Amino acid sequence: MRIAPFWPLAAATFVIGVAATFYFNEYYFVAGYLVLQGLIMATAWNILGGFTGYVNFGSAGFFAMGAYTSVVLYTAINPPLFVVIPAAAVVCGLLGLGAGYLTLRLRGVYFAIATLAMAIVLETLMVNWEYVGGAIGAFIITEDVPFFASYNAYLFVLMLALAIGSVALARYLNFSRIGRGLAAIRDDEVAAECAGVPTLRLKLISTTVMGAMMGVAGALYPYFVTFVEPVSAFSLIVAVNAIAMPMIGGTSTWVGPVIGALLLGSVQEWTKVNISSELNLLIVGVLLVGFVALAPQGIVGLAQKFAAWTREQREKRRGDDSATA
Amino acid sequence: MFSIDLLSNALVAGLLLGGFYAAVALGLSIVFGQLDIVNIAHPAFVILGSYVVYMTNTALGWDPVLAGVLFTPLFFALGVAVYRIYYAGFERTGRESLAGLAFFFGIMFILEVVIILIYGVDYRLVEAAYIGQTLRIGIIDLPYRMLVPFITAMAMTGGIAFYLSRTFTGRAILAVSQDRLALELMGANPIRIKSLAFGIGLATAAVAGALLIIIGPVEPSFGRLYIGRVFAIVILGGMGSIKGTLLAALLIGVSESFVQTFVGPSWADAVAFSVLLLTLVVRPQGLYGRL
Amino acid sequence: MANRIVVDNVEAGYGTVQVLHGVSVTVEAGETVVLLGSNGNGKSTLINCIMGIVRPKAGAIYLEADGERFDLVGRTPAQIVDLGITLVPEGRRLFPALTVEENLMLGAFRKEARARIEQNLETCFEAFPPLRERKTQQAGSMSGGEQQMLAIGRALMSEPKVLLIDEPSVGLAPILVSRVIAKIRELKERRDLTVLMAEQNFNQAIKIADRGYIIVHGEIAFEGKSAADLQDNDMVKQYYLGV
Amino acid sequence: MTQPLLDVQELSKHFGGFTALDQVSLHVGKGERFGLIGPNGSGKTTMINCISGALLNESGRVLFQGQDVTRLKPHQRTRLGIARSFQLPRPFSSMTVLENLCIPLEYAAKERSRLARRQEEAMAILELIGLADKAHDHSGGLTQIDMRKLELARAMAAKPDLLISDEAMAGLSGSEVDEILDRLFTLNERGVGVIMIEHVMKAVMRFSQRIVVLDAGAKIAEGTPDEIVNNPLVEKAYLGE
Repeated sequence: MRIAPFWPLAAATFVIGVAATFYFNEYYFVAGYLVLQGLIMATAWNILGGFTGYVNFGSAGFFAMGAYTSVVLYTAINPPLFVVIPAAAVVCGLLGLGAGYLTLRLRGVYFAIATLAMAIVLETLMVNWEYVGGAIGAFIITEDVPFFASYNAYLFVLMLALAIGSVALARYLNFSRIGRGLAAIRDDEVAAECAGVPTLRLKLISTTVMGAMMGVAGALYPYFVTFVEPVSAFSLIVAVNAIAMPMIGGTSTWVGPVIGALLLGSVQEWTKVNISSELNLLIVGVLLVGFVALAPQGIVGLAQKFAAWTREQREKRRGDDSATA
Repeated sequence: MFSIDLLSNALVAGLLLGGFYAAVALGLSIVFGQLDIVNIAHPAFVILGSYVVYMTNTALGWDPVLAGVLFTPLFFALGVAVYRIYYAGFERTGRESLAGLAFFFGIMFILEVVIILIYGVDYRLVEAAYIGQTLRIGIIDLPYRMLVPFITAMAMTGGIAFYLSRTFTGRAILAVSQDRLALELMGANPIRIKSLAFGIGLATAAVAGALLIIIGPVEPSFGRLYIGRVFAIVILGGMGSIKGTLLAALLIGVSESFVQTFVGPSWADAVAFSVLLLTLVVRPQGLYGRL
Repeated sequence: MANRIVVDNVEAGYGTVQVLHGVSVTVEAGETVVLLGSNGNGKSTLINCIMGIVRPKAGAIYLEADGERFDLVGRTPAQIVDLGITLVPEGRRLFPALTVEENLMLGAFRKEARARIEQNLETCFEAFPPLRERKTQQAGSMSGGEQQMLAIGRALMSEPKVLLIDEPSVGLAPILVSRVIAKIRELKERRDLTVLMAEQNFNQAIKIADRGYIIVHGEIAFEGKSAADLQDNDMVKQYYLGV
Repeated sequence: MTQPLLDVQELSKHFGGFTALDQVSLHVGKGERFGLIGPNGSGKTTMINCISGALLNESGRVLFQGQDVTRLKPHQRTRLGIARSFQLPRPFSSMTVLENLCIPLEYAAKERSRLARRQEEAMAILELIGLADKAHDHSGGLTQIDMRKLELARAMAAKPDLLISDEAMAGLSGSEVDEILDRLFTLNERGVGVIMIEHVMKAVMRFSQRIVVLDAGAKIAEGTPDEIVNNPLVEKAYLGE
């Protein structure tokens, strides 16, 4: 599904986003930041889950390792963010590459469970690593940046740029030679291999890109919360959202996770403030279960069905008209 | 610090813990090991068991073990219902892998949040005369809060093993995932057998939940740590072999106890997950591999 | 007791592939009838139709027992087993991780069979002594011949009146094939069974056949009124090798 | 002597204690129509899995156009020119028929091409196979005969020199068998060597120039269809002793 000119739309979104930081109060870009974080995670998850057909339950692990890469760098040399972000991408990309090799031996549920196990093992490592604060956690002190209204506004704009970049990459993958190969793997790995698709290499690309993207989403997290400890960095809600958003939006194209993330993310931020943060979690769970059971193609699928239905109705009506005429 | 005293106590504590782990993994051993249903929400159902036991313990003063046993019919019915939904929504339409996983992932999450909405995130505990007391045999300490769960777990595991190998329905449960059609050719209805098995799987969660809250205070997100343990145990135990499950549970219990004693408590949680990862990569058929 | 199976003009297939194009077969009480023909011609599909595994698109299948007529189309395999029809499936389909004894006990799942379970187990071990020796061994770890015996034994545990056997020779060495075939005749006589057997091994199958049909391409190409009738037919080779 | 297209030398494969193939050799010439037959469980499927790379054999070698491909992965063999169809159709079910063909056209090709060019080529193959009118249908919803055709078409889209057709006719009606057979003859006329694995004897006998018979993992006969039909060993393998 191609939505009208992507790049102009992306540029406009970015400009509006930047402008908005000067007119709205702090709360909106804190909420906005979290929605965008979810969007990157969902987009990343979908590259493996939706395009390639491998379920990753360990998204929180990749996210947290991105965050901890920042913590390590901050503690060691406190480099600027444009160094931190690529570093997190590299670390988590390598982690993703490792997970990719798991696909050699593990399919389906076993792969999913292995990724979950991987996340918990990483969490324990961080809990026991004094350098990054262990179980207690580590503080990050941020400095004001020029031009932006506040540090959070700055992070919001950065996140917006990263989100647009991630979506653009997912969109590219979706429609490229690689994306077509991944779709073949998702449909039937054996048949894909026999059609000349180098399945292992493509799966490795898929897991690496997924890992790197999640690492990027996590890289700014320490600067956003200014305090990182394992329990919140490896939070299950990160993993659940990364799955729920694509499932709700629709997993077969790059658009689904974007729609799912914007929708679910906004609903979550709204309920968090207006009702309670527990209820917001309940909503995620209920929507996830509801969508996988009743609308497996997600919102995108529902929209396509609806479009097909209206087209049919219109044709039927036209048929009736010509019959009466 | 490496004394006989410490060593033997770590071993005994590990065995007691492992016995309890067997009770937690038992239901999953049936549901995942025998039926191939990836009920990742099983530990969440165990936590649900803990909270219903907590409720009757504080409100009515029921003994936790007794309460756990009394709740098994309710959990059984819940299990049958969950399986029917799963069957209608996923298994019958052949979407069990990706969508089915997400389904149970969502259920796990819902259970956790519902408990938080009702009871909050604080730790809860139960009261019984034996909790807090310790049986001492020589240099070995046997705290009742570990001993009672261990004995109950062994009784339950033995009972389930007996049921599976000695009754017609039990054997049918063992057979259903090996060859569904062949079972149908024996005159059994596979869907009925699977509903029963799933129900039994969840019924064990009520008892396991009671044992969990006897051992120590419980909070709603406790279940997550058990995901790795139960899957490690079931897979290491060879997918559905009760003997294998028990052995793997004891092994994990002892390993965790040793790591806790000699390395540090903060590393203990990773033991099961590391074992799981290793098993998956190196020997996916587990200790007692199914053919 | 008279048990007669009638397959009347059945059309069936999988998805959009039609495998059987109007097949009619009867098996009279106490007969051994064989379905012959090389693989992929529809023998198994026909057996699966009788057993309720495949639902025919057209035609009727029924069991006549003691003057009563039971329609088999639309019944589940479990219900058909309850009528006293049991299948020894192609490829044996044992429960590989269960022991020999557990496999046999599962054969007696049907309510009517549970009462005489000890007796039937004993008969089974008598007929197949190796099974007694390997009672506690995992079924999947046995040799092909032993597995085939177990599959037949398991089917007999349900006390069938009609026994359907699908390709008992597949994957067996020639010497074992003749042993299994001979065993089927022996059991048939001892238990007073009605047998319908699908088998690609022509020369072995006709050793025990009272009558037989050759199925080619989903149609009955030849109906032999007796074993001799089948044996002396010059067309057999043509049907098999497609010359 | 010219070098054969495919040269399988003393191939062996075991599964646990079971010998699926025991030192089997065979060769297929350029543009030859070759039949591989045998009773159930004789090792035919193992053989083609070893040729196409889905399984790795323990001993023996597979040479393709003189090159040793024994250790190559399936996709590498496909790129060299060995394509196969599957007995149970395995379409890329989220894609249209045309898109199914575009996968090998893109991935098995020796050089990159534009999408429009690939679609043209895919259409040409679909015309040949007789699926052109279904090009934009979803492959998951095809009828069985069309799925079989799609299997062949997708294998053709890899532009092979050797096509392995794995029971493309099982369960099809007489006229449908003739239809598929016609397509295979047409492909063969364009210089593609074909290995046909088939239970439908009439089809193999009509199609093949040369036939190899496997029984219990060993080669028991080799020759023209006439020779095979009159070979007592073959008769024994099929009719029993």
